[in-house]
Amino acid sequence: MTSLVWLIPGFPLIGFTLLLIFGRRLGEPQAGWLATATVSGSFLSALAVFFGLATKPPEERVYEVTLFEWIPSGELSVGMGFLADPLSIAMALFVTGVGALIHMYAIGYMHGDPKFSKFFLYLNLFVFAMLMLVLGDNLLITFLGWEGVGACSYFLISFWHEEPANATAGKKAFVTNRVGDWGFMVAMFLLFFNIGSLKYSDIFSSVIEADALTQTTATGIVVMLFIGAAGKSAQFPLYLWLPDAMAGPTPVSALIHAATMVTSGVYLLTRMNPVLAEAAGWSTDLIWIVGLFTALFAATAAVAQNDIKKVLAYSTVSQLGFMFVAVGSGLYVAAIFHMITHAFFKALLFLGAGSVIHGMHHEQDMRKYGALRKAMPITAFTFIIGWLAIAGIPPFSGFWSKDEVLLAAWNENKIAWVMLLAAAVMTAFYMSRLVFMTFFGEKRWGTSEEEAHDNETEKHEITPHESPVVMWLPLVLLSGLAAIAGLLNLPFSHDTKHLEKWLEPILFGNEVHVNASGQTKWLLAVIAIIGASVGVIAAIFVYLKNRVATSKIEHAILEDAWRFDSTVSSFMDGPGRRSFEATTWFDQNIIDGAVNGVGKITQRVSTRLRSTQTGLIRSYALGMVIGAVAIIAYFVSRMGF
Amino acid sequence: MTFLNLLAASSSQPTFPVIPALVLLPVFGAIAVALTPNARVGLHKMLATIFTGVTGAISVWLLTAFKTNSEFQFLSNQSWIKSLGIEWFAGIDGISLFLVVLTGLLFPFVIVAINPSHDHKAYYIWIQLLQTGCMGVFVSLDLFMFFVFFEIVLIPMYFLIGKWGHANAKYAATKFFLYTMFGSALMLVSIVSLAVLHSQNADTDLTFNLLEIATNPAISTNAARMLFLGFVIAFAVKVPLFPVHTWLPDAHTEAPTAGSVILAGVMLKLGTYGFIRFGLFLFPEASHFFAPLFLTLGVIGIVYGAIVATMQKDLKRLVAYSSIAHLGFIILGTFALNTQGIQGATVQMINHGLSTGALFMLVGIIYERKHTRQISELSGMQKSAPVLAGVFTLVMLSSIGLPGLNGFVGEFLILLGTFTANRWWAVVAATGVILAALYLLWAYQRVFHGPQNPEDEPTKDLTNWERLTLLPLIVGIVFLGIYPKPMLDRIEPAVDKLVSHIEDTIEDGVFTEPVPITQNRTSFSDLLMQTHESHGHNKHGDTHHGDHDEGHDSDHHGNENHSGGHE
Amino acid sequence: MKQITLLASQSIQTPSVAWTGLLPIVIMAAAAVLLLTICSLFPDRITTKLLSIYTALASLAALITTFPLWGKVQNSSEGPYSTLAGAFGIDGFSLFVTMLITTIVIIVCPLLSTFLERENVSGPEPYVLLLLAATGGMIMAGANDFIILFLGIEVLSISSYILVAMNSRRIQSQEAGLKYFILGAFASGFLLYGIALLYGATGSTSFTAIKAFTQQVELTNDALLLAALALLIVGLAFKVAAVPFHFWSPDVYQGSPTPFVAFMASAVKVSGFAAILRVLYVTLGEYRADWQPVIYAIAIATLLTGSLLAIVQTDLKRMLAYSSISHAGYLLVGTQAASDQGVKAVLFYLATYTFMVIGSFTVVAINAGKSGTETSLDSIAGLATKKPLLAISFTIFLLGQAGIPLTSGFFAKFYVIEAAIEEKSYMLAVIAMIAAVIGAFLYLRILVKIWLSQPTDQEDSAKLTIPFEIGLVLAISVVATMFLGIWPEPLVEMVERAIPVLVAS
Amino acid sequence: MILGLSIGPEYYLALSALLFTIGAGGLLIRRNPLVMFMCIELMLNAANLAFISFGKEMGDLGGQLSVLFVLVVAAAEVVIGLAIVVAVMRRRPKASVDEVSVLRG
Repeated sequence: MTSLVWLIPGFPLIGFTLLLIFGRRLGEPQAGWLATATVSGSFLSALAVFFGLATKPPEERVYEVTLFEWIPSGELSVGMGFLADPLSIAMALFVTGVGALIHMYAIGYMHGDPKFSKFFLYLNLFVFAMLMLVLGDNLLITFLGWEGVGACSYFLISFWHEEPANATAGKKAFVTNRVGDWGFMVAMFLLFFNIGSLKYSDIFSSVIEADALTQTTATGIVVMLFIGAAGKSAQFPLYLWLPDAMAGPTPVSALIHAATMVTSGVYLLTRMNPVLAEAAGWSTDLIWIVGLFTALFAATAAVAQNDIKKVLAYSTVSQLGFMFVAVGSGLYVAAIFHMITHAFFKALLFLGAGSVIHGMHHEQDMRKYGALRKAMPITAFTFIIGWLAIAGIPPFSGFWSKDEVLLAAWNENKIAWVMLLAAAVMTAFYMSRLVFMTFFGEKRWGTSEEEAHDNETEKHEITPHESPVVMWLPLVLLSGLAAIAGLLNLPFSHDTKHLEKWLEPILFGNEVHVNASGQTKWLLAVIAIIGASVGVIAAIFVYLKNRVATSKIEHAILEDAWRFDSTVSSFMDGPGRRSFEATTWFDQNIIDGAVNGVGKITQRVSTRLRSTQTGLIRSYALGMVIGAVAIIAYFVSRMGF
Repeated sequence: MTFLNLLAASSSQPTFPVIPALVLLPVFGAIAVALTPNARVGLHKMLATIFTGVTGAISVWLLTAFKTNSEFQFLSNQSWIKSLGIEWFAGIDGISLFLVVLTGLLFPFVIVAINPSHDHKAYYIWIQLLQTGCMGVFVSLDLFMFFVFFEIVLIPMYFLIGKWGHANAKYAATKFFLYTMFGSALMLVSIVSLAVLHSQNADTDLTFNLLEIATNPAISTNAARMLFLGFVIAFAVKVPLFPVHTWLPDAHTEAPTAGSVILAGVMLKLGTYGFIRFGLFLFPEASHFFAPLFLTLGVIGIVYGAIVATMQKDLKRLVAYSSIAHLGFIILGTFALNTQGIQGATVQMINHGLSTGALFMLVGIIYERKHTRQISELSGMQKSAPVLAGVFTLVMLSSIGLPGLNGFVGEFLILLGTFTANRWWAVVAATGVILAALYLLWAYQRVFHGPQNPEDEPTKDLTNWERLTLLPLIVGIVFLGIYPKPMLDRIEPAVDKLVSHIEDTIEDGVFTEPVPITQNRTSFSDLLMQTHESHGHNKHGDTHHGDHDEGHDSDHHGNENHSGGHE
Repeated sequence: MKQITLLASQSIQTPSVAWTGLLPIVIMAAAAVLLLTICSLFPDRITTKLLSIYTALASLAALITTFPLWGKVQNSSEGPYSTLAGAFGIDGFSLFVTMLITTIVIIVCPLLSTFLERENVSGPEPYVLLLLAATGGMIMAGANDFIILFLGIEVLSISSYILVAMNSRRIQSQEAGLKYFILGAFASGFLLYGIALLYGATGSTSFTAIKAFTQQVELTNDALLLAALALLIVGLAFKVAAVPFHFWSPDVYQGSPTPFVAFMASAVKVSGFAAILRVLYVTLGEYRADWQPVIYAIAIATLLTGSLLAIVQTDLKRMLAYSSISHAGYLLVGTQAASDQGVKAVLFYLATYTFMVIGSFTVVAINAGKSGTETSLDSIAGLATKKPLLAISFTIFLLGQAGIPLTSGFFAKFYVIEAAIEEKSYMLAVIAMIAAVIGAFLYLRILVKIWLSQPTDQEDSAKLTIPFEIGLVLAISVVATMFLGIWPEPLVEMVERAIPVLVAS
Repeated sequence: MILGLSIGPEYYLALSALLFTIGAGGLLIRRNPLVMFMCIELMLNAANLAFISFGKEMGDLGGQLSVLFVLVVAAAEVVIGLAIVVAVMRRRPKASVDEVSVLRG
């Protein structure tokens, strides 16, 4: 059954091809259903492969298949090969699962869009690329997927490209990702230079059994990989593209910018854990420190956003920060655990937000929401589950995974733990804020003052409505998952840690075990719960009871994410642009100028010389005489007397 | 290995003279066109298509007839000027094979796809003569013969640009002609000096035979270095390499679409091919000696070309500068002087031909529709011309070097090879990947995205004919991206031979090769051995390049503590 | 006193004359004289066409007579020989030059007839002078004695003075004549004084004797000889218009009737270099160490001046004049090599350049229209649209002169460079090639006018008619240029047999 | 003879050199074409003088023979030269070669 692995990316590819050829003719909604079907197909095959692996004893849970040799050159030989092992299949499962749901959702969301079929074309292509990323058996295939998802996210962010802002956002995303890709490439070069292969199995075997990497090299590789991961997974300072990426249609934000693509950085680092183990301590520390900072930074920004999707975007950045903390401190399982739960509840939240936006006729400003729970009950219900999950309220999934991550921070450094806890509290706070502003409180739409003197039709248009079944069904399913996903890895005993056991083979014993007693763990968990509830309660006071003026919290500088983005972009438009223009000027005037200068000089010399041709016989004769005298003079100098 | 048993080792000759056919068919085509009356435009095109098409067919047939080994094949040898030892000596090996195929296919493609604006007869004559010139360069194994073809291509190109070009064509054409002629002027002196010195030192009689001269070098190191420079200046101008590149933007901008496609597709490769075939093959020591210089220039070309491209206002000029960046990659790979580098460079030549050729086609199509190349005057074309936009996107991504498309294969191999030779250049060069995305996406956004300006009528999408003509390029772009193996396999032996030829001539083996690792290893015993020597390699490499391997032991120690902390 | 009686007592014995060897010269000279007499007897019977045919046939006859001689000279059993008491040598070199000059006369004749008609210059004189000039050139080629050489030069020069000034109606023609005459005479003054000093230094005017003297005697005081050498170089350099003795050529080329220019640019250069090679390389070869640097310097000056001045000209004839100066530079590069390879290269270059330059001037002459005065660069604008074939042939000549491969001009340059490099003068080779690039700009300027510009005057295009014989001339030149460019082997083999040698009587 | 001072060949040579220089110099200085032409004749005769004195010195007739040739050539040049000069100068009132400079540059 494991031999079906190539089917997993195969299905979406087929879907893509079909849509490429017949997409226009299929039209709406068949195109969407086709796409959903293909992704579901790959989900099923992923399940098949999963069971295929599960039936084997843990140490044999590796299946490699190479379809054909892709790039052979000298010692380098890269195959178009797939690797099915616990990690990759786990990724594949939730990518295809969540993917399928989001595809389905999109059928409703994209209803009536002129480029309906093209949307699903891109979506399928994305899923294909994402699956190449996770299933590739060597770094180059992963890179293929890596760049592929980047390209797809570019297409999808700038899907409504008539709006210049969307086009710019897409470009920004691609270019920023490329900065990370640079690190990825250099890391590959280092690996090939020292190991002579890019195949995971080769790398691991030579790193582990033969200690093929010096610590220096390993460190270099890790840093470079981290740059790559930071680019893709929106870590500081390369997170810049993600908030803007919300310009894309909401299903895209859910699939690409919450559930799947942005987590691939975490996947990559987890996958390369043997190399991380070889690297010098400071490099892994760098990872968790950056993660920690990002978590805090993004959380603060999320507090002050008014665009519902912006809030979720910053929260995604922040949650990714959590995952990097786990990876950096060697708790890979925690990272993957949080990645999966996050995939569920964040996808849920985005889709919920999408449903709201859909219901509110593409109004994204939360200040114009309020008391929507009556208007769209299902959305509200599912959304609340997602909220509790991310806020870290037990027994919802978010609590369990976040607890693991906090444990990781604790294990590294107590202050880190405190800061991360703070981030968690803020998470609870801003998510509660979102929920209250959207679903509770008094309604701020339709009959608000500024719209009072609008005509009736206006009002009726603004009336929110529940979304169609294709949209709420995924919400329901996802909410279920978000609620129970904690079962994957319950901390109570070793038997309940299914995920940890499952992932054991691919961690090569690099998983760090927290050296803390049971009591401490309990204590920490309790503190975490308290923190979460504090966040929620604070939000209640501010946004339901209105005890505190919101302006105290929502500073402009927070809304502008500490002005970092604007600073960078002003630098790019200012000095950056000017330096480029200077170079161009240099090219036109100095380099090309030199070329034309040679020509001009030649002309000038010629005209100068030309004046010797006076037309006067006697001056000609003089010239001859001078020549003759010169020659004679030369000979005189050689004469031997 | 002397030249004679090289000949003996070469593969069995096919029944008919392949190479003379390849080189001369277009000439006959030109003559045929010349003999037809001026009015019969259709007839001209038909004749040109037939003759170049047959050439293309033969070149494709070469792919099958070519035996995957390192020898020169299809050799054709004929004395030309006895007393000076000049001969018609031509052959094809893995390095030149695909360039020959590219030349064979691109010309009929251009002839079919693009019609000249006026003077059809002359156009078809010149373009066929141009094909002869390019073809001749790629097959020449005699220095004199090579120079003849290398120089003769100037004339047709000069007229193609000058006669069918845009407003400022005369200036551009003249600049192109003089600039490149200046380069080749020095090369002629070097060629003659090389032959003369070789005959004097090896006291044989005068010969211009490439294999003969290359396989028993008889020239002092310093002389070789001087001559090398004489050669490569010509190539550098032709490539063009920073800082002698400024003729290219002018030529590209002013040339007609067909001219640009051929210029980018084939003619720029004359230089890069010259670097590999003559620069490296004739002067291994010198090319190693000057490698740092050219690596630097290559890197500068990559970054600089990209930066300048970003700021261009003219779409065609932008593409021209992007080719400067791409060609920088080719130079980089060439002077990495190892298998991956040179193989990557060879692949990149083909890929650049496809991608940039296609880009110029598309720019031409846009110009046809909008009558402007100014980016500022174009906007929101994707709405009314989605297919055009889609094709443009694909080609653009291949030019950016997206994995799965052809552009990536070459670029990756080049960077990999360069990294093996000297890591820092590769690290810097890789930033070109970022910049490439920047300038192309920005241009794309300005041209295709955004709102359509209401006053001008919606852009006509690609006609079926245009789609048909673009199809081969697209197929090539995708196929070579997904399955480049057949090409790489055919190229590799020749490259390996060249590399070993270089390494043999360099006494101190300063090359740091990566450890050879067999695919899907089984036992760890051989792994241990290999990784030990890899350690040796690694140390050697690091100490040689003098980078961060100092205090390696203490670090290791610290590492143990660190990992101990977790247990 | 004593000597005189001694003289009286002797009976004068004349040296033996091998008439067969002199046949070409005799034919040309006799033809000239005969023509003069015929025309003075029947002044009004003879049309210019007849005259040109006569002249062509005469030189054809001379050409034919050289073939058996060539075979004889190349034949190992007989080989080159000298006559007139060793004053005149018949070897491959002299015969090669003779063939070249007679060929030139043959292809120049049609031009003459056409353009003399156009410029209303009637009478047999031009043809007579043409024949005599050719004779002079042939004498120069074979001269083995400085007095003979001097006579040859003067015969050539004096006839060409008149040819240049022939078109007495046009003021440019007169001016050209005057300049050419005064400067030419001035130059021959230098030459003659050089000969005199050389006679003083070596005691003879015979090449063989001088060569023998320089080989045997190790002069303690070579002042006289070197002074002589210097003056000889001046005198000969003037004939080939080498810088700084070139000033006359642009003015003369522009001023004089185009057919004569074609003749001068080819035949006069050929014979000039024939003389230079025989004197410097063969006779004074012992002193190459002294004269090589001088020629080296002159070559550089000539190359650069020629090409640099050419690119700023606006008159076609003047352009070609300067370009022919820079071509003289290439020939000097070959000369400077002072090796058999060099001589071969020079001869090859001369042979190929002849056709290109005659062809070019023919085109210019046709383009000049009825008036014959339209030689400005603009006058040729849009020639491609007016007369495509003419444009194509002109293009071929220009590309040939630019040294583009597959034209004879390229191989000529290649050959010269090769010779220079064999003698390790790399710098000179590089400069020569750079000059070629500068020169290329000139030819491109013309090509742009021909192909990429619109005709300035439409009505003039109708007047451009190409008579059959002119077409023939062009065809011959084109074929020669292309054929020798693609397949130079035959000519190469020929020049290899044309190394000059000195044979004592 | 009577005074017993003998004039050696070097004096003749010096004289001829002097003549040659005068000739060359004169050509550069004078404007009148006829005079310039005379200067040229002067140069030729300087050469003749050198020939004769050398011939005398070496007791060789070659020198004197050469002179004969030179004389003939000179005569021919006179004929042509005068013709051209007259033809050119007929139109120009003040006979100066400096006026003859249409062709230049």
